[in-house]
Amino acid sequence: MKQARLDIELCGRLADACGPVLGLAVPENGLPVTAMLDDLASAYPALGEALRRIRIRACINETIVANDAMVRPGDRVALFPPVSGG
Amino acid sequence: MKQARLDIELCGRLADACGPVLGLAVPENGLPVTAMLDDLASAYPALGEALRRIRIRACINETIVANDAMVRPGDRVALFPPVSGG
Amino acid sequence: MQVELAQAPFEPSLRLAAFSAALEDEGAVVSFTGRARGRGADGAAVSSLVLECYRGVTLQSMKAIAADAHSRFAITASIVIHRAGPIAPGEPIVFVATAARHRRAAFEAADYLMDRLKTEAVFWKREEHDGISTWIEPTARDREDAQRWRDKVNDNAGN
Amino acid sequence: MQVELAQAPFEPSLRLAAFSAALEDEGAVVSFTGRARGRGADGAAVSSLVLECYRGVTLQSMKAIAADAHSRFAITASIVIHRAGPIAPGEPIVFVATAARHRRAAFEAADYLMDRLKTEAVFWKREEHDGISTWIEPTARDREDAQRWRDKVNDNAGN
Repeated sequence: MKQARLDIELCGRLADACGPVLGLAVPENGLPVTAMLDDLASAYPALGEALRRIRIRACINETIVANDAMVRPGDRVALFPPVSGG
Repeated sequence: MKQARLDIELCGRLADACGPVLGLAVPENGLPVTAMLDDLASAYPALGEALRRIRIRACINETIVANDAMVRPGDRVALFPPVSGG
Repeated sequence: MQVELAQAPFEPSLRLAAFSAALEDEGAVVSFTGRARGRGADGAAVSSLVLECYRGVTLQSMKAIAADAHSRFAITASIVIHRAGPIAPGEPIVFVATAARHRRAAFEAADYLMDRLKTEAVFWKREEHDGISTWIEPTARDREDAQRWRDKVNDNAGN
Repeated sequence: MQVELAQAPFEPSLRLAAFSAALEDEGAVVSFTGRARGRGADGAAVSSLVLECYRGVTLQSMKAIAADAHSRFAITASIVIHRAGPIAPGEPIVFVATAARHRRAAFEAADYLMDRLKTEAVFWKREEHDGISTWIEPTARDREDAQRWRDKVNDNAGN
């Protein structure tokens, strides 16, 4: 299956391991958030530990989504650790 | 017994009946607040009704006092109806 | 702890600026401004609110309330300014500010100061409208609000 | 209802002045200012507080909290201003003001806004001291404070 590159922004402490933006190869017709998190953990093992330890919310195109939502190439994707509040 | 004149300030709605300052003849060696209130009610019947109807606190020389406190000529005396707060 | 009886209009925002500028490492500042309303509880226009006070006794009553707030809450600074005399609609009647390391103490102390000032400060208040003067007493709500703090003392004593 | 994300320092007293000037017959104005502290909870010096935000999502989270305050309390106006980016000790982090006919609603709405902003607004916060950066999470106290409003809903539902 054809693949496309997706840039994923990492917010807060998630950026500590591998920096604030990571590239990931994803299927051209997209994948669910849970699969994207698994792929990201495999591609960046140092980040993988944080992803397992911390409760993550995914944000697609400025909307926080459920973990079964689909991520598609071209989406603006970010991962949020728990917010700290203002 | 020798008498002296005492000016009594009436605060808030107590001034409605007879004005904000009333003169009263008092014994030279003073009298308790309760006796002063009775004498005032007799001297100014229009005020007397308010004095009976409203809970009054006496203030002598800028201190709120109990009703058995003594009032003496030369004291700065005021009568307070219940405060309305700020 | 700063307590003032003001005979003329004052500007709450300038007082907040001065209060905040004098703080050290406090993380929280709460302010309350009470303003004279142009309409009474019955909807009738109010042309003026008049607050009578009595010599040093009124200021003393305000200082006692402020001192109680400092002994009861973990605040590090406070200011209470209260107008006396005739007050036009829209003008500030009272301004309270509190500062604390954490916000809970600052909120509670400001709330407490207002509840007690509204029921216990030595003022006699009247509204003037259509040439008629009406004496105002604390509302049932004001008394209930002030009662909350006494209930809390009792709660604590009971535990 | 005015909600702003500020990238540069702002002056709370000027914002209070503007907010108050735009009011009509409200009797009560409450303000809260949260300031960056120069010492952390452990007493260590903090050289800077950094608040990360994320695009439109942070402002949206603030607006949702403000809208909830308006639907829950009898307030007629509110303003919420929140800094993002690096904040020096003593600088304001957040400013909230509420106006209402009566003071209880103004106090409760400001208190509620702060409790929810401190736990739910989309920020990630770190303190920098001695070249070390430490991520900050809401404290147990912040979570308890925010929980109070949920408990109240449950109380009401139970009666």
